[in-house]
Amino acid sequence: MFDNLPLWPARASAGAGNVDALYIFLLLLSGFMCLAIFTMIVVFALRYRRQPGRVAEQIEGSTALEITWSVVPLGIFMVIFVWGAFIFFQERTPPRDASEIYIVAKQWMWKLEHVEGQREINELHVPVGRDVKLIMTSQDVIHSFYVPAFRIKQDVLPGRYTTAWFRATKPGVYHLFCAEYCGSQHSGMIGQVVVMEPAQYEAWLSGGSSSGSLASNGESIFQQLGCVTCHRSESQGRGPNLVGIFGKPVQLEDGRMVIADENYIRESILSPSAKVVKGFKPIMPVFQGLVSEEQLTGLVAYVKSLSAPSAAGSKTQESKVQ
Amino acid sequence: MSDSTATSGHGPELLHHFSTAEQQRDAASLGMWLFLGTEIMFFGGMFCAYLIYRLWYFNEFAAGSRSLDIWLGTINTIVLICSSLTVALGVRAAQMGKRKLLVTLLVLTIIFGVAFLGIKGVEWYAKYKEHHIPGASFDASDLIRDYPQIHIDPAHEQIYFSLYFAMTGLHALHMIIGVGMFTYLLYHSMKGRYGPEYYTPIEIGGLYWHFVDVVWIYLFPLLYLIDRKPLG
Amino acid sequence: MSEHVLSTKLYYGIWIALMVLTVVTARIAFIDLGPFNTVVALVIATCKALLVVLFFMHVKYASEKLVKMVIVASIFWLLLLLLLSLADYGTRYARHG
Amino acid sequence: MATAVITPERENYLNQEYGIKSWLLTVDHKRIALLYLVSITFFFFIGGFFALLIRLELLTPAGDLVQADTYNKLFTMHGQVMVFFFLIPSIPAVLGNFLVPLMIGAKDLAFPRINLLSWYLYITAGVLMLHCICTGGVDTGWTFYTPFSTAFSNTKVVEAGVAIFIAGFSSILTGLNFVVTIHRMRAPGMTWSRLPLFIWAHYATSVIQLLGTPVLAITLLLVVFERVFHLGIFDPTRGGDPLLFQHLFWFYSHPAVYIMILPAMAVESEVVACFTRKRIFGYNFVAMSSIAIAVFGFLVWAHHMFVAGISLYSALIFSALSYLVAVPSAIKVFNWTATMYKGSITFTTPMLYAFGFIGLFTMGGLTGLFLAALGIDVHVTDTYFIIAHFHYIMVGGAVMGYLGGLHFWWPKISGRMYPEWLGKFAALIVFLGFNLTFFPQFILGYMGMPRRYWQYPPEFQVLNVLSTAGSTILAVGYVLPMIYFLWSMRYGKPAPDNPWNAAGLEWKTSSPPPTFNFDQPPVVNFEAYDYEHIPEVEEVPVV
Repeated sequence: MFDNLPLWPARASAGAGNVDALYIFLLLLSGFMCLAIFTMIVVFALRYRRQPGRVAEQIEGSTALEITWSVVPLGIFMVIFVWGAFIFFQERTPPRDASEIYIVAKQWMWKLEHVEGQREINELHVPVGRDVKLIMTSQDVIHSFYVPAFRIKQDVLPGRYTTAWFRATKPGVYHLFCAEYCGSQHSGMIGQVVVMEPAQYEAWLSGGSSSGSLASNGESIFQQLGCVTCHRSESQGRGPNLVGIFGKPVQLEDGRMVIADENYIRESILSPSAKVVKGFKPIMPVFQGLVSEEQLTGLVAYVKSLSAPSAAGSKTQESKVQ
Repeated sequence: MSDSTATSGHGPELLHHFSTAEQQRDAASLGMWLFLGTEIMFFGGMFCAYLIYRLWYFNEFAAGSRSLDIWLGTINTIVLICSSLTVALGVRAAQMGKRKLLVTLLVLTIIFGVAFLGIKGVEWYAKYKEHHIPGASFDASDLIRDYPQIHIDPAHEQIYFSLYFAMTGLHALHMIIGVGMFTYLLYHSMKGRYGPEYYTPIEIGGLYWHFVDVVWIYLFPLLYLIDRKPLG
Repeated sequence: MSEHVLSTKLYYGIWIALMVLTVVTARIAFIDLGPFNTVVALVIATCKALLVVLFFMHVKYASEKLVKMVIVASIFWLLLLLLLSLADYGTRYARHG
Repeated sequence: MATAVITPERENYLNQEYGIKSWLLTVDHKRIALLYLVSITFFFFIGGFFALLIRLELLTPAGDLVQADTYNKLFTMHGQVMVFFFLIPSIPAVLGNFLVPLMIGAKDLAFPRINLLSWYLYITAGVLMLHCICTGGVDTGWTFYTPFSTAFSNTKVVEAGVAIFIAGFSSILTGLNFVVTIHRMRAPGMTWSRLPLFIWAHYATSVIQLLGTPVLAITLLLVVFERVFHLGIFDPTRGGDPLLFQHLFWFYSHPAVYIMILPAMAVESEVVACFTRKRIFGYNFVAMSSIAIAVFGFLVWAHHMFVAGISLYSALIFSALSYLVAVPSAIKVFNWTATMYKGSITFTTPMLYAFGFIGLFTMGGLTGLFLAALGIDVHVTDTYFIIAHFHYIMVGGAVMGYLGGLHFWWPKISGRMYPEWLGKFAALIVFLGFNLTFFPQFILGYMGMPRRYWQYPPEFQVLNVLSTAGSTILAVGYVLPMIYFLWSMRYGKPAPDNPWNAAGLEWKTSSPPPTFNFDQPPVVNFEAYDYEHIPEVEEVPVV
């Protein structure tokens, strides 16, 4: 009902309402505090203005008052903290089955890739009601993916993946901003998020020029770079078997355990010796500088697809290798 | 000070705005201590970077540490400890008014300081010859060859050496300032300016010197002794 | 502050202790103590630093607490920097696990 | 005091010596304060000029006044000049320098020559910064975020970094001087519990300067080295972590906000006490809250990095700690308000600034609660909301405090009165102009307009126009005091020793004070804010 008031942007994601609720609570709280303090100041200033024959009354202070106005605000602050942390936790925990979109930011554009293979620039099409997880990296400086209507923002860093997620709730076209200063055309690094009804979205998806799914693209890169010669699906390969490893703990040569997430796969491609899997030798060549961010995205998507039991990618892999 | 007005009770070294010599000395000493506190945080920023990257890139840090000359490092530690001793004895000599002894000890301190810098220079030169100076000519292939048991990423090795040069370089800069400071103190000691009545400059100069020594006491294990145990 | 004039004997004692500790720490580094190599090296370094600060820098004999406060505050602030940074680095990738 | 009669010929720190040399080689803390006053005023107007250009550019959604690169340089240099060359030295180096020795009954700061050195360092840094500005400037944002600053920007990053590095040492030396002076130079009888709250706040400020600034210095040094030698410490393509830079940078740059605001709080306590004719309510709590701010201020830095890619858990820790630092700030506001209760309030110019300070600081502080709340911060960080928030603190708080303090002690500094009606008028203009400039930015921010945008979607225009309009009013409000202060130096009414009938040692010496501050070394046998024992004069002070 407040959508036409220019006090906040459109509320188009599942999380936006939560953020606004806390915001409104804080507005009311702050409004009340301001009102209370300003009223007191005005009343004191008028009531106790200098008048002939009246002298100021010296008051030393009051420990009880001091403790009150320290502890009570602290209590309120802790409520705000817990509330804010709760929202943050939701914002930072993508649902397990969220569909994924890979984003590569560069000076000064957004390149987005759907798992189905659609590529977009400065434009993101998503259907209403679907959980969407963004897996983002930058190929130069720090950027920040910001959609005010979704109340989400996440810095996009070079050299690693950061994630964000949302579930759009209202069809429309919304701003996509780069929120971290990134050079000359920082303010030109904007785009739009188009939220569509599921049926329209399917139409859009089938209409676009797709050159195969992200995972299958990744698979062909996997072949081209010769990864397949060592990473075979039987365990005798010189490199670890990649089927089913995504999201699982991996025992390392030096005894540590890591979870094979996107950042681990990324690091293992670019700088393989950093975390060597137990039982294998650090013989894999370094790919830092040899693969582009887009190729990496494909590779990561491919490795992930090997762990999804129903995904088409893993089947083709098995059939090819065996 | 041109504007020191000699009121009653003011000695020649007492600045006009202090009321007693003791107040002046306490102020100078506190000032130096606060400055050293600042210095801790100044090095602290690099210790923070060191800590993070040592956790991240332990292998490369270990290999880089092995490639340093532990003998020269130990000798330098000993040289600095000796210089700290001569400084401590120097303050004592000033307190007791032994001018000649003070001059001798200051000369010794300066010699130790210069020796430290010389040995450091030798180490740096060796690193230069080995192409271990970060930058375009950086090359870690010799380390990869020498320590086949350790997985080394050249980029991460360069971070170790960046921090090595930043930390030892900053420390050496402090040493150079210290040597300059002590040369100044030596000059005034020879002119007999310091004695039991007035030795504050020697004292706070000494505090600075000891501090630089303490920094090295930490830099030595952090840079040289990361991982020296026999390679399996 | 340091009106106290210490005996040369004490200074030489401290000096010998520092030399011994230096040699010990350099030797011990070659013995495999597992993760304790670093701990031992830092403990020895801290002992040495304490000797220098307490005796060479006369902190043990300083009449007032102020200097001690300055030292403690500086180290406390250094630890703030290190530990709160570690709060991030120590947990950055852990939540997937 | 020797005499209450004003004789213009009386020897004081201003007329004791004449000539450029007597100023450039002075070790008198009061003269150095004036050197600082002149130099920071210069940089204030440079920074202000950049600000006006920024606001003019944002009048229209299209980027039509300056080029994108020029705009990026404008906001970068606005930030760097204002933060490092105006706000951080403003109150400490001018009012603090002038007043700390006077308030504790000392003849000078503990290290007068280091004080002068610190001004020369400041000037060296300033000249370098000016050179950097004139030869092309820098476009990294005042935050120098890597890897943009180290590997991508092709502007004068090294020069700006070195300038700020040097300015940092100036700041460290000032802080060091204050701490030693407050510990060692107090007049007999001036116990810690008798110190004016101005001194307490400056003590806390100095602690931050001493322990925070070196970390910024080393960080900028590493950035410079990285840029020159391509080290890789902050460069992700070489294994470095750009977030490490942010950690180190904010370790200083968050507490730096308290370097700016604590001294303004210091001024606030003096002014409120004087013009309510009362001892500050809860002296101990106000004093301790300064120390608490200095300590807690170091525990919260990563709240600038909630969306930067730090771990979830550390975000929780830093968010919770951020609320901790809000408590001592709240304590101060409540205590100043309580001080007014049953006071005897006069509405002089400094008091108007004090009212403005409390109001704007309260709003700045309360919006800080929004930003510390993780869920909201994600949405509003890096938008105009944060711009509005920190301008409410730094301009609404620190600059209002600075101007209020300048008016309050101007009679002491210059020996002349400023025209009171003009002062009130300017205070009003500043207050109105400020709110018109920055209040719309809160709304802009929540609507989602990112900061550092050269062009923006048209729906944000209305609020931007309001903001630009406000900034021109604000500019008038800032130019006015400069004019009438200059005017008053020659034509102002000679000031009596204690024009406000105020408590405090600085009012017990002549206006302007003699070179060694007091004709007789003062002995303190009264409490701070001893208004009970200062009889009220019949007429309302100079209106």
